[in-house]
Amino acid sequence: MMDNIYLPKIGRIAGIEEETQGGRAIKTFKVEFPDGDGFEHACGQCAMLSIFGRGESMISIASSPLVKDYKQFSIMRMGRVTTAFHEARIGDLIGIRGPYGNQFPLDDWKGRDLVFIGGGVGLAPIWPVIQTAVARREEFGKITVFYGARTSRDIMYKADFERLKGSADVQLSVDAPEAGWPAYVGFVPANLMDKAPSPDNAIAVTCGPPIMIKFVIQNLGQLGFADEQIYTTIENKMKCGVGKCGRCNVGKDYVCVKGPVYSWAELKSLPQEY
Amino acid sequence: MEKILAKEKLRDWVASLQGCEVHGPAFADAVWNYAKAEGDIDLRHTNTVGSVKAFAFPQREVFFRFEHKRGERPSLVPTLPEPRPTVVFGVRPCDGRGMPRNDTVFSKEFKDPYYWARRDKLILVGLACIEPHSPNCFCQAAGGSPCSEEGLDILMTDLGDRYHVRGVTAKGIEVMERGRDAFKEASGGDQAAVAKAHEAACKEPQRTFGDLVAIPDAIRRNFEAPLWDEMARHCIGCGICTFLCPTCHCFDINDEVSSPGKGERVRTWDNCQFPDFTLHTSGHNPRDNLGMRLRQRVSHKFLYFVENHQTQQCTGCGRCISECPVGIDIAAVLERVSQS
Amino acid sequence: MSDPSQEPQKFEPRIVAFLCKWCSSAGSDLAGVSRLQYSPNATPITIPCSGSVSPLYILSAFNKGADGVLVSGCHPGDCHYMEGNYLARRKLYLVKELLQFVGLEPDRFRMSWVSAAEGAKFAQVVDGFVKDIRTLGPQNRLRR
Amino acid sequence: MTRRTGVFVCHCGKNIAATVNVKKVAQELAKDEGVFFSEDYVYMCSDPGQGAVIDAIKKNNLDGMVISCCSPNLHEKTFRDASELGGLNGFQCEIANIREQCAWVHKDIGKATEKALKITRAAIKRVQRNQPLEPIGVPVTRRALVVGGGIAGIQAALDLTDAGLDVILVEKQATIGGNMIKLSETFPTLDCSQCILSPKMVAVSKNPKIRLMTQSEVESVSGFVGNFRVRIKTKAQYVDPEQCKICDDCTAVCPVAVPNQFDQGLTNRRAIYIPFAQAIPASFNLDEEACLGLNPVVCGKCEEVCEAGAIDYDRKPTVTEEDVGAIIVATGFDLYGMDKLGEYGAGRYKDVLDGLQFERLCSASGATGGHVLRPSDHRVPKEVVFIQCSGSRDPENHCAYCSKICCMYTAKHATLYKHHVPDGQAYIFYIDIRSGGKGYEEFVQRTMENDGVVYLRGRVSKVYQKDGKLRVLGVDTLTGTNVEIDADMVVLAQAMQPSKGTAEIAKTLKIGRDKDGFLAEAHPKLKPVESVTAGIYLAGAAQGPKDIPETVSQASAAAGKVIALLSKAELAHSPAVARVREPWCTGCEMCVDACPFEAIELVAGKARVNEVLCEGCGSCSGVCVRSAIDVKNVTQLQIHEMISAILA
Amino acid sequence: MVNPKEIRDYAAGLLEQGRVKSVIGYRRGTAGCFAEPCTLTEPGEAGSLVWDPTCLNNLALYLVKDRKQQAASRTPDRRPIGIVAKGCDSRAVAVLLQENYFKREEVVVIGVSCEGTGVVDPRKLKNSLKGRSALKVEFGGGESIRITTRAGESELPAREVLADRCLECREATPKLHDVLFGESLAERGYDAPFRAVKAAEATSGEARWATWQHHFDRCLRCFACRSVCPLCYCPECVVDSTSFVITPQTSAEEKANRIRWCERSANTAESALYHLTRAIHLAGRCVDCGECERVCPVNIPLRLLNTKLEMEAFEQFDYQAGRDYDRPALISSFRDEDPNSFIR
Ligand SMILES: Cc1cc2nc3c(=O)[nH]c(=O)nc-3n(C[C@H](O)[C@H](O)[C@H](O)COP(=O)(O)OP(=O)(O)OC[C@H]3O[C@@H](n4cnc5c(N)ncnc54)[C@H](O)[C@@H]3O)c2cc1C
Ligand SMILES: Cc1cc2nc3c(=O)[nH]c(=O)nc-3n(C[C@H](O)[C@H](O)[C@H](O)COP(=O)(O)OP(=O)(O)OC[C@H]3O[C@@H](n4cnc5c(N)ncnc54)[C@H](O)[C@@H]3O)c2cc1C
Ligand code: SF4
Ligand code: SF4
Ligand code: SF4
Ligand code: SF4
Ligand code: SF4
Ligand code: SF4
Repeated sequence: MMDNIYLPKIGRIAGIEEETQGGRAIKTFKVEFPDGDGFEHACGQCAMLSIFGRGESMISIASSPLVKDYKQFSIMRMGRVTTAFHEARIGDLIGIRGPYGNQFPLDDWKGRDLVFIGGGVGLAPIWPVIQTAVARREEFGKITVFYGARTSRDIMYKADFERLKGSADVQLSVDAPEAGWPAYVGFVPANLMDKAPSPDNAIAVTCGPPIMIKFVIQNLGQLGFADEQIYTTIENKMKCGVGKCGRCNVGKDYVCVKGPVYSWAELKSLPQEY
Repeated sequence: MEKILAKEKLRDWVASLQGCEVHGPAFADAVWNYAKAEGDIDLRHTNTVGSVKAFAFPQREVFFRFEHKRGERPSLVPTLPEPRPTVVFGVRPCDGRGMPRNDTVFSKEFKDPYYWARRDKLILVGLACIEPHSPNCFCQAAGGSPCSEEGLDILMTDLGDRYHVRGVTAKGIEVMERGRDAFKEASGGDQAAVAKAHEAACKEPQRTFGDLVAIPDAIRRNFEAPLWDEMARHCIGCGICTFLCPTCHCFDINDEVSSPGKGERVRTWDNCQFPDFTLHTSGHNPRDNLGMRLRQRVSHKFLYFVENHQTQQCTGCGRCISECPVGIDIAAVLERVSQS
Repeated sequence: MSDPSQEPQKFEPRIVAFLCKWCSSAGSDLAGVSRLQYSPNATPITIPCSGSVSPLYILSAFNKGADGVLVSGCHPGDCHYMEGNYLARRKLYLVKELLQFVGLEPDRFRMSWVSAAEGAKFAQVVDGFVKDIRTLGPQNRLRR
Repeated sequence: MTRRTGVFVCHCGKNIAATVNVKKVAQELAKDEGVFFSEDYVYMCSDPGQGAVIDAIKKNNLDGMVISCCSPNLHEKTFRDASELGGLNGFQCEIANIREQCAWVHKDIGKATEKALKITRAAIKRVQRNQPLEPIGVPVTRRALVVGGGIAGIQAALDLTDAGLDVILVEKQATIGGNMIKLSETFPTLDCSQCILSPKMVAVSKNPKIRLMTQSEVESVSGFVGNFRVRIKTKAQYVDPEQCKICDDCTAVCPVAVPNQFDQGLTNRRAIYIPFAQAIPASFNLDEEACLGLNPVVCGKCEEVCEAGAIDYDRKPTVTEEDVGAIIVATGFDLYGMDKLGEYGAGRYKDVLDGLQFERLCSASGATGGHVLRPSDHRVPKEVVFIQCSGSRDPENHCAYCSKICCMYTAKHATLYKHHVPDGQAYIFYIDIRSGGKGYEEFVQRTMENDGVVYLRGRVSKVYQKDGKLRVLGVDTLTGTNVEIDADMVVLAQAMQPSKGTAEIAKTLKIGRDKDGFLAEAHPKLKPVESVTAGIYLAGAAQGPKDIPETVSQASAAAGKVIALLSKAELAHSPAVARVREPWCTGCEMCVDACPFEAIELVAGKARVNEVLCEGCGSCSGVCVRSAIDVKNVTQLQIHEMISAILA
Repeated sequence: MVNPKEIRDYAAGLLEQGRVKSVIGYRRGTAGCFAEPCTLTEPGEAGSLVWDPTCLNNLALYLVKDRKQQAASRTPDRRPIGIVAKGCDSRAVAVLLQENYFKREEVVVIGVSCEGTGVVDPRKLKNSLKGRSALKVEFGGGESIRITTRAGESELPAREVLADRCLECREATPKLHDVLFGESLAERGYDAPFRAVKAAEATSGEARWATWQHHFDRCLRCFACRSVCPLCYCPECVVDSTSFVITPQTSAEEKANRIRWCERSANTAESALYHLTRAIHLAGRCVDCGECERVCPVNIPLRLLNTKLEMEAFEQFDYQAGRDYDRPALISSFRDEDPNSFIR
């Protein structure tokens, strides 16, 4: 019999971490597979999460592929399904299907410097790459992580950042001036220009709000990064996740299958419909 | 296999198909559409309003039923259809050509079990178009023909008092076998008559637009041109064009709830002409105007699908032109694009 | 049929009753205080005024499987808000006509005027309504 | 959305628990979405019950509470207060009524339990989407308007000034005093009406805090409790009351005679007149309908003779705008029309009198100088028939209600008649005698026994004239015999009905009326002096038939309410008001037209709700096709979820 | 008979004098013989305007679309627009004015009287031509329509091919207009108003349900009927899930809690809910332009639902959409003598 691509597996919420608060709060969910039918994934891939009766949402798998016994998802409260997740309790059972999408070609980047630039919840899709790169630290050159949030309270993965500092150069920033904030104040693209990482033998990976991505890519260009050296993800509205329902379609690509990871060079050849 | 079926014998053939669901065109409510056939089938139809795609890709498909009480394990009951063999009569060649295109979509990367559960049981009996059915037919311009067998299991041709019936696929031949008593062997004269009829049919004037092969480039060239906005100016975004299209396949998935935690996950047709099709939850909409949506519809059919699958995703049935409430005309759009 | 409520002998009508807070809900309270016995099939939703009943409430209740919908408000001239029930009357007249026009059994939608003093009338309205709906059986026309 | 809801299901002793399986309800609900606490309890409204509410909220960190118990009319406030003590906003507590609407009216435990579940589920759905709300504070104008200058209005006005409030007293007629000033003596003590009322009228005219506006009517009112703005229209004051010396020179020259209403038409007066000697304001008045002089070519005599120069034909009506914080409506009663009582010969025969005419006949200041004489021939009537319930208690033909005071004033009339005509015979037709009231029953007994009045139980079928007498046909239902009396005079004890002015004012002020046209109180028992509109109160016969003591008590009660209301600097207005979802609103104005309180206006193409005017009726949301307007805490979303919960 | 040249000249004049930013009218389409809507911005384009029985669309829809565009635009252009309006189009403009959708001075109504005819029903036309297509459809004068096919020219009695809405039309001459072309005919020899509704009402409730169940079941839920309706201009339709208003202020809460009265599934119950709600929402607003019924690809007789309520509005409440545009809307007003006997 054919695999039923629309039938989710059952996942169990094993942990809930409040990352940020406010109108668009972010929570991180640890999801286990009580039936032992979990799947492997690669950095950058996503899964369709659902709460029965509320609907499905495509969410990036935020944990590293090296972590096998659970998957982690950081979900920003946006609408119907994401709100249902924010109302969920530990132990709740959910639907999960995947993994979907392509991956960051991490193996192709061996020996190169890696620059990660994230903003807001946009850190989630690139977090597994960061985690994996750090876990395989010796395979890569210099690792720099830029991350910016509105205020220090809006910073995700606070504890993990502390640990990360041992293996990577962490450049945090907040948009709004704050008393006692030790690091950069200003937008991420500006921080990037300020620190000016070298493009030589480097790969830049960015994800965040569209407006941030736009300026980050502009600035990377100014810093001398070639289009092929820049990677990002695009997150069009998705329903099926399996290249059929049509709404994530950009040019000839169904992003859920061909994306969400694109090099800037590839993206430039597609229509600007994302 | 080629046979001759006297018109009054159609009934017998249909009667032989016991155990199958038989559908055929019917004129009701002032429109032609497919309906379950009881006894006779009226094959005097112009093209049906709805396309044949709905037999494999119905407008509403329940994926599974769920029931989920807090603290309990959700029960998920998949509802894969188990249809009987379904024979559809009177399928026009344009609709026939639509099916292989849909097959591609529902197979590539991930195979869609719901589509295929129905599709595998579907037998399409085509009827060649001896004359065009609306001033908006353009199957030839779209790379097909009024007598195309592509996608059909059987092709019938009206020879006045009788039909010429050709079995195209094994499935089709089997269906003909079941009604073998109704058929006569086709004579050489019959074959000549069919060839002549087909030749004549192909000469009937139809809508045209520039060179099909040049169109992808023309679209690329005009991607940013203002012509899309101009052509789409009066579009009302109703999506009739895509709902009726034999190859449009976009859909939506929703949980329909009957009581808290209990309900069905349902697939319903959706389409790229609806304003919220691509609307992100944030409010950002990558295709937020009519021009972009028209461009998407046309590009998907004549550029992207060609890039991915080396053929157009339009078969020239002309429904989207005839049924568009405000006269938006894909042939005219293509013509303008080719010429700009 | 798997749903036991659908079997004729066990059929228990499911009725949504929109009661205005000032008259009809108070009237139903009075029925209670007077210990009048009536059918338990109508579940009340108290609303400020019959004028606040959007036609969607009624259509939606039928869509969700109500066998009958009752809207009850103050008598003309008695509306706590002066005019709300007049607005309701016109609007719901149209709803009633429309439902009837598409062929929903006319007895499935009822509107009544019940004042705070009419406990007995309230009981009688509900009983009468339930009785009528019992004869009609389950509502399957507009139901999901 | 609240996510941590608590539920209490009350047994109410056995009241609920006898028919609803409260334990089961509580247990089932514990499994519902968002319910974090669900228990049953024997008496929720008891102190420990309320304590349990507070505890449950605190212990479980609840943000919504549903008490499934009796009618919200009884304990909504109790439990909202308790919830507040637990740290919730009062609006985060909802009541599910499973007693009056369920346990008390059903017998089958299974079905009642099921219904109780549905009712409570719906309440849970509602509370889960309730917003915490704070009352809207509205500053008040410390000034009151009293409409109607009968005893009710007079008493209320005087009481208000005692509390230091300013009062505007608006009276339609040329003088205050209303109907009471026409009475001769008053039951049960038979003290003289004028003697007790005139001093109060003078007190009004002398009181600097009362602005008296006679010949005036309220034309429109806008605003809301604490802040009404009223427009008062005053007829042209052709005679300046300040200058009029009450010398009476003018009446002597006036050629016009019209029936005198003060004497119930028993006498005539001139077009220029003073209603009666003690009228307040003490001034002559010019009746513009009757006066010829407003067309000076025709007449103009009075202006010529007025030495004080008080008369000016060119005066125009004036309109005054005033701000007031509260309004008392005391527009009184009219007698049920004589024209509608043809069966008793009313309107046809001069000697068939209405109740007030008889008062005027008995009054020393009346038409006949205090002698009871037949209007037709000025002879002393020797046999008088009084007919009670003329127009009352007759739902088929007349008013359905009991006018309450007619038994008493008929007894009084008969007594007064006997005082005036000791050898006369009085007959009273009655249905029942209703003489509840201090000293009332004794009064009636005295009338029967001491004054030899003949009480005949039964209805009069017909009165007609025969041989200079009025033949009264009736039945005595006690003896079952037909009765025929040839009377000299017939006096009808007509029903009291709301005065014509009452209908008008109810429209202007947008306050409801009951089925008989009397002003509707907000609650028949608990809010008898409040109208349905906040800040508008009722007093006197306009609210229902009543006698003077009751009128005065209600007037004082209304004044008390106003004093209490206006004693605060700010008023609290219910915050459950309409809210516009602006992006959805297209400014079509349907809600504007539908709102009974004119609470919505368009601002920059969008509906905007004046929260202070909005009463939260939801008429707006009922008509908005776009669902762009909702009443807070009864939103369409909430109703949708409640419907789903009930039908799940 | 209306001379299209006069319309063209007038439209050109409006544009020339700068009185309007554009003129919405009809021009020859490419899809068969039917006219299509067009928006002229240059006087020179006015020559393309046509006026014949294939001018099906209710152009008031495009006033609505423009208004929406301007509202979304950072540089809104609220100069007046000219619109060619038949009786029904003009009634729609009137209701839009009543509902403050735009101001009177923002629209120049070029009224065109349908005189003795109206517009054809493409399905009736196709039928009476036995499935063949017309090349040209013109007014024949009086109450007839001239039709050209490949076989030649013929004249048909208008009654045979006119749209039902035109046969029952009560106001074939635009009442609200700035200029009027054509004669106003008080009487037209077609059907009495509400004929179809009355006929439907004469059947039994069971029969009516059978009919409507059949139709609701067939509905594709393409929402064309709603999209084409000039009075269904709500920013977010409460029953059609294809539009969704999100502003920067819309909270996650609001997005999560949007009421879905009606599921997207095209089945009898959901379609019934959709159509009944729409009918009620158009009570006293529907101007009977018949567009919803015309555009329905599966030919669901939607007009019946709307005209049923229009009939009630007219007979019970003396209210007529598009006529009584100076009164409060039908459902936000009432009279003491409104029907009461249905209430128990
Ligand atoms: C590749 C990819 C990766 C992503 N990764 C992340 C991530 O890591 N973290 C993250 O926070 N976000 C991520 N997103 C974004 C995320 O998918 C969206 O924010 C999310 O889907 C929003 O869903 P929602 O249910 O909250 O929004 P909504 O738009 O409210 O609803 C979702 C669905 O529910 C249906 N629906 C809406 N209203 C109703 C109703 N009233 N009744 C029934 N159904 C209704 C709609 O049809 C809709 O499809 C990612 C997106 C993509 C494409
Ligand atoms: C025949 C008879 C005998 C009675 N005898 C007794 C008795 O013996 N003992 C007893 O206790 N009671 C008796 N009553 C009852 C008594 O008269 C009433 O209780 C009392 O008069 C009620 O007073 P009121 O102020 O409410 O009304 P009213 O006296 O009617 O005063 C109302 C005032 O409001 C004015 N008004 C009306 N409309 C407007 C308007 N729109 N704007 C401004 N002003 C307006 C009127 O002009 C009038 O001055 C008797 C009643 C009748 C009919
Ligand atoms: S059918 Fe026509 S109007 Fe409707 S969406 Fe398609 S092109 Fe637009
Ligand atoms: S009825 Fe609705 S859309 Fe119209 S003005 Fe009021 S809130 Fe706005
Ligand atoms: S709820 Fe609406 S209609 Fe009622 S008073 Fe408030 S604004 Fe007016
Ligand atoms: S146009 Fe027809 S098919 Fe489409 S939604 Fe409307 S009724 Fe249904
Ligand atoms: S159906 Fe109702 S809500 Fe939807 S667009 Fe029409 S009027 Fe608006
Ligand atoms: S409902 Fe139909 S007929 Fe009525 S105005 Fe809208 S489109 Fe026209």
